[in-house]
Amino acid sequence: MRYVKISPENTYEFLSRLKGMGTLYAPSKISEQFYDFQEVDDVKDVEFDYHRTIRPPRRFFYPVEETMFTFDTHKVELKEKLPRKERVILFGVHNCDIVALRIMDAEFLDEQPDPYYQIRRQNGIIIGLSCMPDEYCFCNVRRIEFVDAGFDLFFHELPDGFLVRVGTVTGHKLIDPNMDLFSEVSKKDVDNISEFERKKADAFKVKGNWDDLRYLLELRMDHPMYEREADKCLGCGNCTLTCPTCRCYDVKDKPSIDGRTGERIRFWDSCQFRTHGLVAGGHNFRETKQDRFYNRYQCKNAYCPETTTAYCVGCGRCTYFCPADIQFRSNLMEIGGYQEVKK
Amino acid sequence: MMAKSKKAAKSLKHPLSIDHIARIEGKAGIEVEYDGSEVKVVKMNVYEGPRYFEAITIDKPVEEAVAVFPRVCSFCAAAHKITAVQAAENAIGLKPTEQTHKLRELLYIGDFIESHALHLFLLALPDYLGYPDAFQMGQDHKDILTAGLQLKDIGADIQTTIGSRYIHQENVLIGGFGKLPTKKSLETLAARLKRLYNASEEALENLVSYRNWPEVDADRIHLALKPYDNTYTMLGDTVVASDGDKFKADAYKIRINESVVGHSFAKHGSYNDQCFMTGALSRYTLFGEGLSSRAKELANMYESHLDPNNPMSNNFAQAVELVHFVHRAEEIAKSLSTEIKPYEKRIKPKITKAGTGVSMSEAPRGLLAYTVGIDKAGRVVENDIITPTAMFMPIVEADLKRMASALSEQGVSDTKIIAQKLETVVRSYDPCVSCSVHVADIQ
Amino acid sequence: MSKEQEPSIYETHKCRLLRKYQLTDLESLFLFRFEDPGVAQDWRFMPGQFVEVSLLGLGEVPISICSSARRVGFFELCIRNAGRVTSAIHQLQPGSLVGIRGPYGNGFPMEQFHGRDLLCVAAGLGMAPLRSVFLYALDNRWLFGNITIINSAKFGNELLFQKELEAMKDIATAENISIVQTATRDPDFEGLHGRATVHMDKANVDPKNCAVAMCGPPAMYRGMFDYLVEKGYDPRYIFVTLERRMKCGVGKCGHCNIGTATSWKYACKDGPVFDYYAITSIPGLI
Amino acid sequence: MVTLAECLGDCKPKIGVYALTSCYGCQLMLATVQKILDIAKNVSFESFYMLSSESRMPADVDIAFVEGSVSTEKDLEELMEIRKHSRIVVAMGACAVNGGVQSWSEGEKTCDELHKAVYGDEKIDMKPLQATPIDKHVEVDYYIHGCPPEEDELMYSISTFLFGTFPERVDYPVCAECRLKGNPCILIERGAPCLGPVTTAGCDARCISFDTPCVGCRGPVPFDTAWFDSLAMVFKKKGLSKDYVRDRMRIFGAHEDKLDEMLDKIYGGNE
Repeated sequence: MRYVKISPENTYEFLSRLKGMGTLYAPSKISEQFYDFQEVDDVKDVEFDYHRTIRPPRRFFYPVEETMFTFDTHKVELKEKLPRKERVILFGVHNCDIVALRIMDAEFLDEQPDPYYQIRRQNGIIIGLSCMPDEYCFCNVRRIEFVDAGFDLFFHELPDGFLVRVGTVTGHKLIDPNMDLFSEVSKKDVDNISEFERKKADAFKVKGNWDDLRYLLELRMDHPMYEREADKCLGCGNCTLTCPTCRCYDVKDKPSIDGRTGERIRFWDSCQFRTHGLVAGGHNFRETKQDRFYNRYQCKNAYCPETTTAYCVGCGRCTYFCPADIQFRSNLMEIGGYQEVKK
Repeated sequence: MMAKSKKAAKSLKHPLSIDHIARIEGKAGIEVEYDGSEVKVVKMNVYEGPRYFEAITIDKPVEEAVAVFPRVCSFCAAAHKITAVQAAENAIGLKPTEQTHKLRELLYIGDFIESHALHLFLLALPDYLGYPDAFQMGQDHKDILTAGLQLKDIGADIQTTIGSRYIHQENVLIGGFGKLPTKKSLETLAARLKRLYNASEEALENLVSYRNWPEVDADRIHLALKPYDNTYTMLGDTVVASDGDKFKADAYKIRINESVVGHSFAKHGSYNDQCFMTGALSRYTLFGEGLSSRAKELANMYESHLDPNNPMSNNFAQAVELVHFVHRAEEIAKSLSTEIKPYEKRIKPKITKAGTGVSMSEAPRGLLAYTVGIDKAGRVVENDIITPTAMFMPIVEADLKRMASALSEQGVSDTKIIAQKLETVVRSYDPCVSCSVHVADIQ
Repeated sequence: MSKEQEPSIYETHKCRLLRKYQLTDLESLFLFRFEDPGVAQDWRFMPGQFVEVSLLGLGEVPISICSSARRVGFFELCIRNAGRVTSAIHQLQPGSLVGIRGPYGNGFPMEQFHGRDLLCVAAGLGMAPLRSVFLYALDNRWLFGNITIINSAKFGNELLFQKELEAMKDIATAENISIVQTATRDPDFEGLHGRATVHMDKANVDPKNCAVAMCGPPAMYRGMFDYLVEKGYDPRYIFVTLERRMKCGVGKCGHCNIGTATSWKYACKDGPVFDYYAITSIPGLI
Repeated sequence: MVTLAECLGDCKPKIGVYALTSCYGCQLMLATVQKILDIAKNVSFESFYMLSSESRMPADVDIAFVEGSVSTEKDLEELMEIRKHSRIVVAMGACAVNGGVQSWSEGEKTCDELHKAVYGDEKIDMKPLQATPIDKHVEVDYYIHGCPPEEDELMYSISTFLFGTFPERVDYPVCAECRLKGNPCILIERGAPCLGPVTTAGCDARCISFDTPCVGCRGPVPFDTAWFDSLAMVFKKKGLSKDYVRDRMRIFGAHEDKLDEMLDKIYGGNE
């Protein structure tokens, strides 16, 4: 792998140059406590020190709502409306979100590719950014606190800039014409990185891995946690909508007022909504709030071959953004019998 | 069918009844009683159901109550919201910032533009041009309808930009706003308003070919709120009457009363026990000097159409106001777009003691008064709302009687024509019937 | 990038409704033909698979195919009038065009059934996919041993394909085919009464060498599994098909997810046909 | 599920727009949608008093959009007539769907008490009734939430009828839309009394996007999926009193049967 180094000032210059290549999105502070990926207007607004964005990066490749087809009933024809090939550059993606995108890729591109996602993804550039976990993070027990693939460039924080890993040919192409901004990596830089990773490992509140969790989830299906926690649940779907790997969508026809044309759209759905398991005739396969709550715990912890562990990447969003303060990680620890690290 | 008459009377010996006046806000009818020789009584029956706003908000938190008050009416939701919020602020003893005041005024102007445009273009002009509704009018007069819809849109968009939507704005809170409009959105509004100067004159130009009906000419008292900056606007704290009197808004209860009448869920207002007029014509009559230059120029040109003694002139006064307010809104939006302090925080109300606050403002249809009293826990203990339509209801009936009597004397016997003429008189007041219902003192 | 020319997984084919035939108060049988001769020629499906039927402006609905897999260019759907799209389909007149995507799902592993007796057990709308299984067996009669079909419904007039099955009864006996039709809650029905389970003894098959295909409400499966295993049916040849909400049909939209953390499945892609072991080991399937 | 089957081809449905007791905001919304002229082209307004003198009551229509709550005997009579003369009845807006703000003191003060408080002992010829949603009196086919409803929803509903189908009722909360829009959560961040989690979606989190907590104008999420108890638990933790929470939830939810029971569960029966 190729490694280069960049200074803080040059990073801003590099970001400015990136802006010229497409639409650049980066984390930005949107309120006291929350961050979101926003289109970069002034590179100085880019937030390097953040934990999680309120909306997951998947929305850039799989928008909240998109038109799949347009139709005209007089012609009885569905016309596919594929997205335009627009270059989207995501800067500042944490490891958990990078793995999440790989999970999305596996679901949307492997086997039968989804054309909409595919076109957007092919035109996307992912630039990673290292991070220090907070009390909500548990990517380590999902064994993804360090990523080897899924990014074009990855920026590792150094005391005096960033060490940049180049992940793909696209990544090389981003670096090569801008070599005036980059320098060689020194031995000290490497020591700094390894120190950073050691600190990071220490910062997690949980240790080890949770590979056995899925079996325990199944063996403890009647655990009282479900009833207790589902009772708190607002059914608002925030946990799934902020989740970087949730991908359920619903499809709906939007007829227009002329009585003949319209659009077939798809939009993000949530398994926490009543209609998710509802079939014609009125039977609901996930009838109660608790059924729906339980379903998410199973789904998120199911085996995912792409990450070798689970569909949950431990980003902490579902807990951080839960208005009802339901602690996903603690609840899982209760099921798995795991303990927090004593400090 | 224009109106339903109970009997197709050939002479005026029979009573006449209009069940549902079309093209006004709310449900009201007209009943004309004859005693065989002359018109005795004309009643405007308001059978819009009561909603008891003053009673249901008692004992409720004042911040929730001010979210409920504007739901009195959709046409002038912003008017109710701003007036109620100001009354609540007075009760608490909270003084909003200059910027909040300016933004509220701009929002309020948005309400004026939208409400006037709707009334003039969609509800009134079809009368003058001889169509049952604006859709059919639009088939022959596309330009007029387009101008009307553009003005309605800008009025709505001003309210949406500042207040979150154009009916029942939630982003008008005690102490300020949740989020302020961006510089860019204000610039856009200013630019759009500038392009609408011509459209704003369209209604006036179309109305001037029609004359006021002399049948409803009569002396009358006008009441209007003195604009706070001596120009021409809807905010202020002193009421001026055309009889030379003036009084502080706080003391409105001494001068303006409401009483219950049997045929209406709307109460009837009076000023020193006389009926009076309020609305665009009253504002113009009392404060026309403060209009912006273009509006004043046009008003002077069409002076004969702006007769303070003829309610039909109210339409013309509204048309003049439309010109004025498009100009004024553009000015405010432009100045706000450079001066706005985007991070100015709303002043959170801290309620520690009981208090009562009064606020009056000029709604599109005239004077609107709110009294809100709260206890030290911030719960509403008393309130009083008097709406313009309730205030002018008695004079509408008086004018209807004048019209019916005159037609009777002229020997007009076609009930259809009479009905249409009576309806047009009502419409010239632009009454807001749902506003007028559910308002009175809590004893 | 070269892949872009491949047809989209959501590609819809135009199909013309040729014939509509009312089966019961709620269900009708619809015969469709592909408009595009090329598609008509190449389009194939397996019993147990389903298609997404699409009406412009209304949406899509998954329906299992109930005709013989042998017929090329044509297929039949038995549709219950139950929702937005299906009620509109019921209003369609012959000649109308609809959109069809698919076929989707795994279908019954018919080749594994070859050389065995066949037992089809249907309850209610479950007869629709099983008719396709049954017709496959008739089309390939020489590949199967004895065949029994048990068709049940709450009321006699709700029995799907009742007349069709009744009509072939005489020949059926000669062909070693047993047809059992029963109404569970209809005392006036002039036939058998009681649930399908009650009439299992009428199955003219050898449990040791029989393939079982079932479709009905999940409650039926539980009792049926116990019965079948007890009677010595080979669990490896017991299959059921499940119903779930399906929007995409290709394992993307997530609505038909089933199972638990160790075995997470999509009914549209991993199913809708599941074997005995899947059903009994994965909680939540039924 | 009543639909206009003939609309699968070309049709021009007859429409009536009626108001019972309300603020006329829903009609105003309908009258001022951007594409009102397109609507007027594709349907035939048989009755729309606010806009047209060519209105009748009742008119024989395919679809009746009814705004307002039943608040007088005349409202009730009119509603019955409307139902009789319409193939499809759509409850339009918070008053028709949830009883509206005029139901705020439902169960606390009787209609007579309210009447007396406002009108004193004076007699009025017309008989007022306790404000109720229209589905307490007649069968309602479809619902459009909101005070006022959103333009998109009105357009969507009318369009679906033109396609021979029907508008689907939203059954998830504003909270979800708010998140999708990327708004920061004001409930988490500063304990704002936001009713987003129990309020029917469809407004694209309009007010919260203005940093103003949801007042619940679109009414509680239907199909018993408004979890007042869970939200009350959150509010209680943030220090909000039962009275306050109850008053706020009842502005548009006073006719919700389960509200009090759910609040009692969290706050206890009598505080």
